[in-house]
Amino acid sequence: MQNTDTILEALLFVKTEPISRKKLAEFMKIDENGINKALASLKEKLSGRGVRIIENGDSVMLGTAPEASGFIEAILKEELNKDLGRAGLETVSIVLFKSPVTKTEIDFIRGVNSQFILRNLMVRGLIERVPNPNGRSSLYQPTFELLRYMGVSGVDELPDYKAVRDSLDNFKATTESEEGGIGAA
Amino acid sequence: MQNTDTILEALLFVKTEPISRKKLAEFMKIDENGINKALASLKEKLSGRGVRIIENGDSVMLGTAPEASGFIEAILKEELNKDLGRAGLETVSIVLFKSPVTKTEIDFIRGVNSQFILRNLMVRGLIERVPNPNGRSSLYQPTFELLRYMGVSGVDELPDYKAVRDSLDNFKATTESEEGGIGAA
Amino acid sequence: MESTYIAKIGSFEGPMELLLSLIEKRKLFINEISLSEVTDDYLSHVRRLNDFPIARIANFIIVAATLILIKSRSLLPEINLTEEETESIGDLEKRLSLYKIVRDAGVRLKELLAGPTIWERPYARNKIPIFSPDESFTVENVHSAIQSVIANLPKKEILPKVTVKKVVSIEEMINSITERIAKEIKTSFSKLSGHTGEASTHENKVNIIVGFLAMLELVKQGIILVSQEKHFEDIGIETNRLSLGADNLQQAANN
Repeated sequence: MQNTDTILEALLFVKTEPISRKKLAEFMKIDENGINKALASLKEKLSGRGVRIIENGDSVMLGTAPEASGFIEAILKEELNKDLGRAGLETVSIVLFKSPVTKTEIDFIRGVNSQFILRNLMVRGLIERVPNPNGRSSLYQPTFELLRYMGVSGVDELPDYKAVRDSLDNFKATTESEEGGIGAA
Repeated sequence: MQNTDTILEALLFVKTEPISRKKLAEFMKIDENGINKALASLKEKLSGRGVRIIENGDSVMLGTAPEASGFIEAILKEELNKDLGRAGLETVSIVLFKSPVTKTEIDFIRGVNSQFILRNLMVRGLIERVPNPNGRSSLYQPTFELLRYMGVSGVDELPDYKAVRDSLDNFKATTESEEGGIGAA
Repeated sequence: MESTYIAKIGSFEGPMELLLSLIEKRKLFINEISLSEVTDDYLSHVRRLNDFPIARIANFIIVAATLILIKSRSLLPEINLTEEETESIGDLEKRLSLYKIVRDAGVRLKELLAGPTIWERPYARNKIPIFSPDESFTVENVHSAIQSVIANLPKKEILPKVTVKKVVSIEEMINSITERIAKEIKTSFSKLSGHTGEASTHENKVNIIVGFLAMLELVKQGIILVSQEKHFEDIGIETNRLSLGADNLQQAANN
């Protein structure tokens, strides 16, 4: 019982949207009374901390302390203005030439994990995520705004579009046929 | 000053990705010494809580307490594939205990060309390549992802970290003078 | 029987793993003596690697060369090794010790990986994105970025030229060590003739050495395989202090 609020805090930390007490009770395998107790205890422990519980009717979620809002605005603003660097340019170029493309494909082509850079590009409205009709993993494509900004009306207007696309598709074919082999040094 | 760690916690909560002490200092308009103090104080406040600070080199981020791991898997409906295979494990072990380390050093110890396994681990986001301030060859280091997978909030929480690192360092003086020699298989 | 044996060798990722397993099977410590004791086992494993990708065979042969030196020295302590050869013996012991440390540490890492995970807070900003371009995102820059992405795509596993050079040079080394051994045997024969009572042990030793020389021939077959590798393309950027005669380079290039 002693660490129920610890687990509750961890659950609320990863759950980025409001969650009902009932659902919490289900996941934590305790009754709603237990959840209420844990919430009360967590609320107490969070007092004076940078993170706090926000309640809305039956649902709860974690949010930040109001006194931090100025700093948070600054950090969010920076996300919109910072130089995206080589990684940004590289990733955007792959999304443009191989659109629509999955994260796994982008990672394989770049040879590094693109999780954070994809996020940054999405936050800035340069690329967007669309559902994949053939699978679970989402597809990434350039936004209209990006194409317009670059002065092209479609990806096929990009220089060497066909040739570049072919090389990228070919690479996919080779890695797929050798998958499993690629890990064995 | 009293609420620096409150703001720090809020910033890390919102950021959801690793951030360097230097960046934090910029955002919080205090010096790095102030950041270190705030981190130490926050770390103390988080002890026994559902959230903790993970440190990797100069950067930090927030993560959940390992004891909540099972509940989170259930709520996120996600299970990580943490199988690295033997080659992966060997390579990751070298990177963790000898970081930052060059490919030549890794090849030297493993006796094989580690090109593919390194790429594979980078694609999975478990290790990353950073520029070498002293030379051409890149250096490899662990990522937050790798530490998180193992449930440790820093390399120093790895079993026998200091002892293993020391015993590897004992050979260092000699291997360094031979860089590019035998290991370049 | 044969096929299960091969499968067993195939499960060794690299030469260090094989070598360490041979030493540990005999419950030995890592040193020159134990390395010399497992040399025969190691070489007979390498002999069976012929069906494996050349790059893998090459890694095993490079280590085999050093083991041959170690074994030669244990059989004939009088044999003269060059400074570089002596150094490579010290290197191998060191590498194997390092390998053992990281492999043992890896076992504990595996346990950690099987345990609880620390989770990060997923990214979730449900705000509508504000279009904020980076001014470097021009058609021209994107085009040059994708060209470099393509140039950096990994090629199929091709044996680095330096490795081929190194393996080919091992053939030279084996020829030279064979010569040196033959010479040593002759001298020690003449030294020993006249000493009665030691003849049988001496004969025994000569037999061991002859068997060893036969083993060297087998390693050479592996070297031939490697030197026949056709795809010559440098994918490694490592430098290599190996010096090679122009003949060998030429020969390697022609194959």
